Amino acid sequence: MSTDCKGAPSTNYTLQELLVAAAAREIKDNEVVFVGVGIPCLGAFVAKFTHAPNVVLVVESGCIGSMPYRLMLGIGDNACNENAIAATSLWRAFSDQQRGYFDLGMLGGAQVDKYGNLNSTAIFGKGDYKHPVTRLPGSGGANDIASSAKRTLLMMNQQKRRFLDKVDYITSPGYLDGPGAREKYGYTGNGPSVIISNMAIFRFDEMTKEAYLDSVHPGVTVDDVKKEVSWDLKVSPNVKVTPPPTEEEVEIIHILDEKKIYTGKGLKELTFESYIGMLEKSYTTLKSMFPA
Amino acid sequence: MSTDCKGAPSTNYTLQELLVAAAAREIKDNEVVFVGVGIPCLGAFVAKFTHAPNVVLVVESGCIGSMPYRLMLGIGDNACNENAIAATSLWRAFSDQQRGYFDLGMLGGAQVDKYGNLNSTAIFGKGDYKHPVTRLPGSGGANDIASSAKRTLLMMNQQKRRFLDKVDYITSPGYLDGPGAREKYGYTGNGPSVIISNMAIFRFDEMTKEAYLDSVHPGVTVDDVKKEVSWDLKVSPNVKVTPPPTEEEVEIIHILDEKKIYTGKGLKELTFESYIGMLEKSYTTLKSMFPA
Amino acid sequence: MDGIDSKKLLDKRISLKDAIAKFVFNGCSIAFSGMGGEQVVAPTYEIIRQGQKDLTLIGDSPCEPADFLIGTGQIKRMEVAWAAFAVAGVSQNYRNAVEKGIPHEIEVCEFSNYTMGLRFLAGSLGIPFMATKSLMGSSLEKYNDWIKVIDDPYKKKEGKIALVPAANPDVAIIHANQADKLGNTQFLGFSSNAENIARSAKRVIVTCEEIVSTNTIRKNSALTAIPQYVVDAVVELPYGSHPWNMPFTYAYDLPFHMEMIAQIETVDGFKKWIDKWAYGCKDHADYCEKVGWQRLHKLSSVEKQFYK
Amino acid sequence: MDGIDSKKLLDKRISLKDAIAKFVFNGCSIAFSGMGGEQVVAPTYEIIRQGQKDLTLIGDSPCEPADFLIGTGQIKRMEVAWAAFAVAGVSQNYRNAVEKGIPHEIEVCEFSNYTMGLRFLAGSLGIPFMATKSLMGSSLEKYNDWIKVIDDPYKKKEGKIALVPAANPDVAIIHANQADKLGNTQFLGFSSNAENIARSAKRVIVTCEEIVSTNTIRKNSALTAIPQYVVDAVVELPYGSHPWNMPFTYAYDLPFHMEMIAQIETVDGFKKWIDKWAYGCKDHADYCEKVGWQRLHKLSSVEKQFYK
Repeated sequence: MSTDCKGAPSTNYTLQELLVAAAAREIKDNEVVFVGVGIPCLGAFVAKFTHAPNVVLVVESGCIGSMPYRLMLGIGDNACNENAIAATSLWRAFSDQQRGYFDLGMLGGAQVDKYGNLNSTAIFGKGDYKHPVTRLPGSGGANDIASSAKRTLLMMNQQKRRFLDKVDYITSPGYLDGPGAREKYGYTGNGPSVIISNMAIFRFDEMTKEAYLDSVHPGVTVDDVKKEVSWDLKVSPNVKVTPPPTEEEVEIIHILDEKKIYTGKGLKELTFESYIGMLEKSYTTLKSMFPA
Repeated sequence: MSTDCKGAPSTNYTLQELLVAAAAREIKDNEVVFVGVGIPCLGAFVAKFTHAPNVVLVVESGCIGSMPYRLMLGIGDNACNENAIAATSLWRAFSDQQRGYFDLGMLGGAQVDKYGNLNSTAIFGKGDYKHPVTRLPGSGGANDIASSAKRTLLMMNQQKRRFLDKVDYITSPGYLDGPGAREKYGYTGNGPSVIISNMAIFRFDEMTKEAYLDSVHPGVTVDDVKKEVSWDLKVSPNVKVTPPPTEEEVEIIHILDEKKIYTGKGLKELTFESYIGMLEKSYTTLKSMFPA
Repeated sequence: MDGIDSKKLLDKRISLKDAIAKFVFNGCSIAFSGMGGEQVVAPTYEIIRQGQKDLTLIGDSPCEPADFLIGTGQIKRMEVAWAAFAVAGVSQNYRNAVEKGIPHEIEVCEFSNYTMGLRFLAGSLGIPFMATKSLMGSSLEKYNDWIKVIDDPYKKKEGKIALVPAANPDVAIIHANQADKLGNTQFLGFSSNAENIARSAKRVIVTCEEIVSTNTIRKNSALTAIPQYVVDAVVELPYGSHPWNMPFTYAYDLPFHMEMIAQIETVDGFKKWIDKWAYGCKDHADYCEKVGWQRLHKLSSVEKQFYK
Repeated sequence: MDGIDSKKLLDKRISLKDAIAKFVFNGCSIAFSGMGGEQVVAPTYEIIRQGQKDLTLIGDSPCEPADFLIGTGQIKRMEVAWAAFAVAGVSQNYRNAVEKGIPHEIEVCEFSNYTMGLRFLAGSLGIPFMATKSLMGSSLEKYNDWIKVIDDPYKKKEGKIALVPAANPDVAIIHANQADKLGNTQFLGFSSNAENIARSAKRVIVTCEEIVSTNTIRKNSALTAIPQYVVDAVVELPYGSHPWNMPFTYAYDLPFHMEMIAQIETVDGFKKWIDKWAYGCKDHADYCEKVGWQRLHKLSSVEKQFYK
C-alpha cells in the first residue's frame, strides 16, 4: 500500500531515518496531507522532495501549501507561512478536513489498540480519567484528524504497555470497537491505514478492522514485535522487511534536520548560536532545492 | 431622537434631499451602520461628511469601513472596497451584525404596518404567497438586518395601501404583534426606531411599540399624513415640522450624487460618456474631501 | 462524473464551453457567486447557449443567473433570498414566472442573504445545518418548512433558535479576480459568499479575470479564498462579470445595464436580448466584441484611477 | 465594567498593565489567541504580576497561559483541547495539578482543537452551538456533558451529529502583528482562531508588535482579521510572544524555550523562573532587557532573511 521506493538503498542510516522514510512512502503525489510536527512531518517533506512534489501540506494554524526554507518547528511556526498557497485560520483548515478534502492525517499517541484507537489524553494506571497516573497533553487536533482525514498514519513507540487490547481513553477514534462502528457515526474519514512503530509497520484488515503486522524493520523478528503487543497479533502471511531509506532520502533528511532535532538528540544540545546558524544555512540550502 | 442639525437651513432643496438629510440625522458619530443603496446610503455618507466623521459603514458584500471616492452604486460595487478597513465576506459581515456589533440598519419595503413589520416579498392582492398579484425581490439581507441591527431605519413611500394594519407577508420583523414579541425570539436587535416617508417621520412608542407621527415634512399637514395611513394613527402631542436640510448638507448631496441617480431622474438619462465623466470627476472631488 | 478526480489535476484550465458541458447537467442544482458586483454573467450566457434544463438555482441574491435562466425556462426551482437587478431595476422574468407562470411556474424556497450564507457555510463545513437568530417570527419561517425553530439544547430556561439546512449544490460557478492553473483562487476585494459556495458544492468551476502563476498566489497568500483542492476547472474569462463591476479591475457598466433592463421588461424584448447576446454570440469573446473592446477598456481604465 | 463603551473609543491605546487591570478580574473566564507561534506570553506574565484569581481558561492549545497560570494557582477551570509546549516539552504544571493536585486541583473540560475553534465560531456568530462530525464515539464525548450527540433533524433516516456549545469568555487577549489605535487588527500570516476568539468575548485586549496608522490598515484591508468594533483596548507590545515566534517578525527562540522547560520541570524551578521573569521584571520592557535586546534583534533579523 505504500509507494515503492526507487533509488539505491542506504547502507548507513539510523532507525529515525528509516521511520521518516516509511512515513514519506505513505504519501502519494498530489495528496493533501495534514501534518503535525516531528518525524511524520519530516516524512511529508521528504515525500515532497522525492516522489510527491505536488503534495499539499496543511498545518493546524491555518496555512495551506506551505513550502518553507527551514525545518518546521511547530504547527504555528513561521515556517508554515512561508510560500503558503493560503494563509487562513485554524477553524477553516479543520473545516476543509471535515468537508473531506484531506487525504491523509498524521497522529501519535501514548497508547494504541488493535482497532487503531489512540490515547493521548491520560494513562489511568490505578486511577481514572479525573485522577490519572499520567496526564498527557490531550487531543489538540488529533480527534478531528482521526474523525475526518480520509486516512490516518499513526506513529507509535513499540511497547507492550502502549499496544493494548483497549486504550484507557479514546482521544482519537480508530475503528472504535470494530467493523461498522465508524459508519454509525458518519465520520468523514475512513480511519487509520497504517501504524509505524520503531520496530514494525502494521496495517488494518479490511474485514475485521484489526491491525496486523505487515513488515518488520531490518534486524527485528516477528517474535520481537509480538512480545511488545498486548493482543493476539495477526501476522501477514507474507510479512516483509521494511525497506531501508534510499541514499537520496537520507541525504534530504540530513539537509532538512541538519541538527538532528527530530532525528537525534539535537534538541538538547542546541545553543542560540548553533540555532541561528541552522536557520541561516537552511534558508540558503533549501531555497536552492525548491523550484522558484 | 435624531441628531440636531447645525448650520443654516437650505432654502432651495428638493424632497429627496430632505429625505437624505433626515436619514443622515439618525446616525450618531462612531456608530457602525449597515448600509444598502439609494437615499439611506446617501444619508450615511452625508452623516460621515458632517456630524459623524467616525461612522463605520458596512455593506453586505463584506466590506467594513468603506470610504469611497464615488457614489456607491450597489452593495457589491467596487466603491465598497475603496479604502475599506476590512475586505471580508457576506457571511462574516452579517455574523458581526448577529453578534450585536451594528448600531443601525437601513431598510425599505413595499408595505409597512403599525408595528414596523416590513414586506418586500409579495403583494398578495386577491392571490396568496404562491400566487401573488405582485412578486417583489424578496428579503435579501433585510430579514437579518431587522432581526439583528440594534435599531433600524425604515424608508417608505407614504400611501394608504402601503401603510397597513397588517402586512401581507412579514419579510423583516418589526415589533411583530406588539410588546414582548421580539423578546420571545431573543433577537439581537431592538427593532425599528424610525420610519421616514416622503411625507413625514414616525417613531415608535416605547410601551405600545406602535408607530406614531413625530414630524411632518414642510408643507404637509397631519391630516394629509393620516389620509395615507390605514390604521388609526397616533400623533405626538408636540408634533414637529421636519427640519429642512442645511446648506452644507445640500451641497454635499450635490457632490455625492452629481447626476441625481438617487435624488432625481438621473438614472434614466445616463449615457456611457456622462457616466464615465461622473466617475472621473467624483474621484478628484471626493479625494480632496476625505482626509488622507 | 468520470473516474478521474478532477480536483487532483495539476492543470485544470479548460474552455468555458467545455467546463459548462462537463459539469452542468439537466436537473442539477447550481450555485453562482457574486453579490451585485462579481456576478457570474458570461457563464450564464453559456448555459443558455447549451440549454441545460430543470435546474435548481441555489443562491443568495442572483441577478442575471436567476432572471435570464428563468426567462429561458431552464430553472425549475430556486432556493434564494432575493432576485432583481438592484439599482438597475426589478427582475421581470421572476415576476412573470411567479405571477403568471410565464414561461412556466417555478418552485421558490425563500431564505435571507445571511441564512443562505449560513447554508453555504454549513455545506462548506460538511455539517447538516447552522443555527441563526434570523428568520424566527417572520413569514419566511411560516412559508418554508426547511426552516426549523427548535429549543436551544444549551439553554436552561426557554430559548428558541432557528436552524437552516446545509446547501450542497451539484456544481458551483465562481467568478474571481485571479486563479492559477491548479485552481487556487483569489479575490482582490470582498468575496461575498464565494469561499463557502465553492466548498459547499460537489463540483466547482472557477472563472477568473486572469490566470496567474502559482508564485503570484504564494506572494499574496492572505488573498486565497479557495484552495486548489476545492476546484475542478479553471477558465480564464476577462470581463466575465460585465455589465457588473469587478473590484480593482473594471467599473460597473450601469448605462449598459439600464439599456438591458429597459429591453427585457417585455417577454419579446427579453427574447430579442437573448437572441443577440447569448445565441448571437458564439462565445464570450464574441460578446466582448459586440459590447466593444474600447468600451470595456474604458471601464478598466476609469477603475484604475481609483487606486492611484 | 464602567459606563463608557470602550469599543467606541477613538483611541484605545493603553499600557499592558492598565489593560490587564481593567479587563481581567477575579473569577473571570479568559481566552488567549495563538497556536504555538503568536502565543500570548507577555500578557500572561502581567497577569501573574497582578495575581487575578479563580480564572476559567477557555482555549484551544494554550502553552504559557495554561502552564504558568496553573503553576501560580490562578486557574480554577480549563476548557481546552491540549496543554503542553509542543516540540519543547510537556506541561509539568498541568500534570502536577491533575495528577497530584499541586498547587491545587483544577476542573478540566475537554474538547479538540477544531471543536474549540467551533465553540469560538459559534460565540462569534452569537448563536448557542455548532454542529460537528468530530468527538462522536470518542472518550471526549463520554466524559464531557457539554458535548451533545443529537439526531440530525434534516436527515430522513438515522443520522447523528455532535453539538458543542458557544464559548463566550469575559475577556480575550489577542496578540497580532499590527493594529491601529482604533483596534483594527491584522495578522501578516495565519490567524489560528484569533478572529473568532476576539468576537466571542465580551471584552477584547489586542496586543500587537506594532501600532500602525489606519491608512496602513486600509491599504491591506484583506489582512484585517478583527475590526475596531470588536476591540476594547490596544497595547503595543513588541516581542510579546517571545520565546515563541511571530510570523514575518521574529523567529522562534527554541534554545530559550528548552532552557525554560528544563528549569520549570520542578515546582521549585518553576517558582524561580516566575520570580525572575514575572515578579522580577516590572514590565515587558524589563523582560526584554533581561532576555537581551541583541538576542531579540537577532531573532528578528534572521526571520527577515526568509522574505528576501
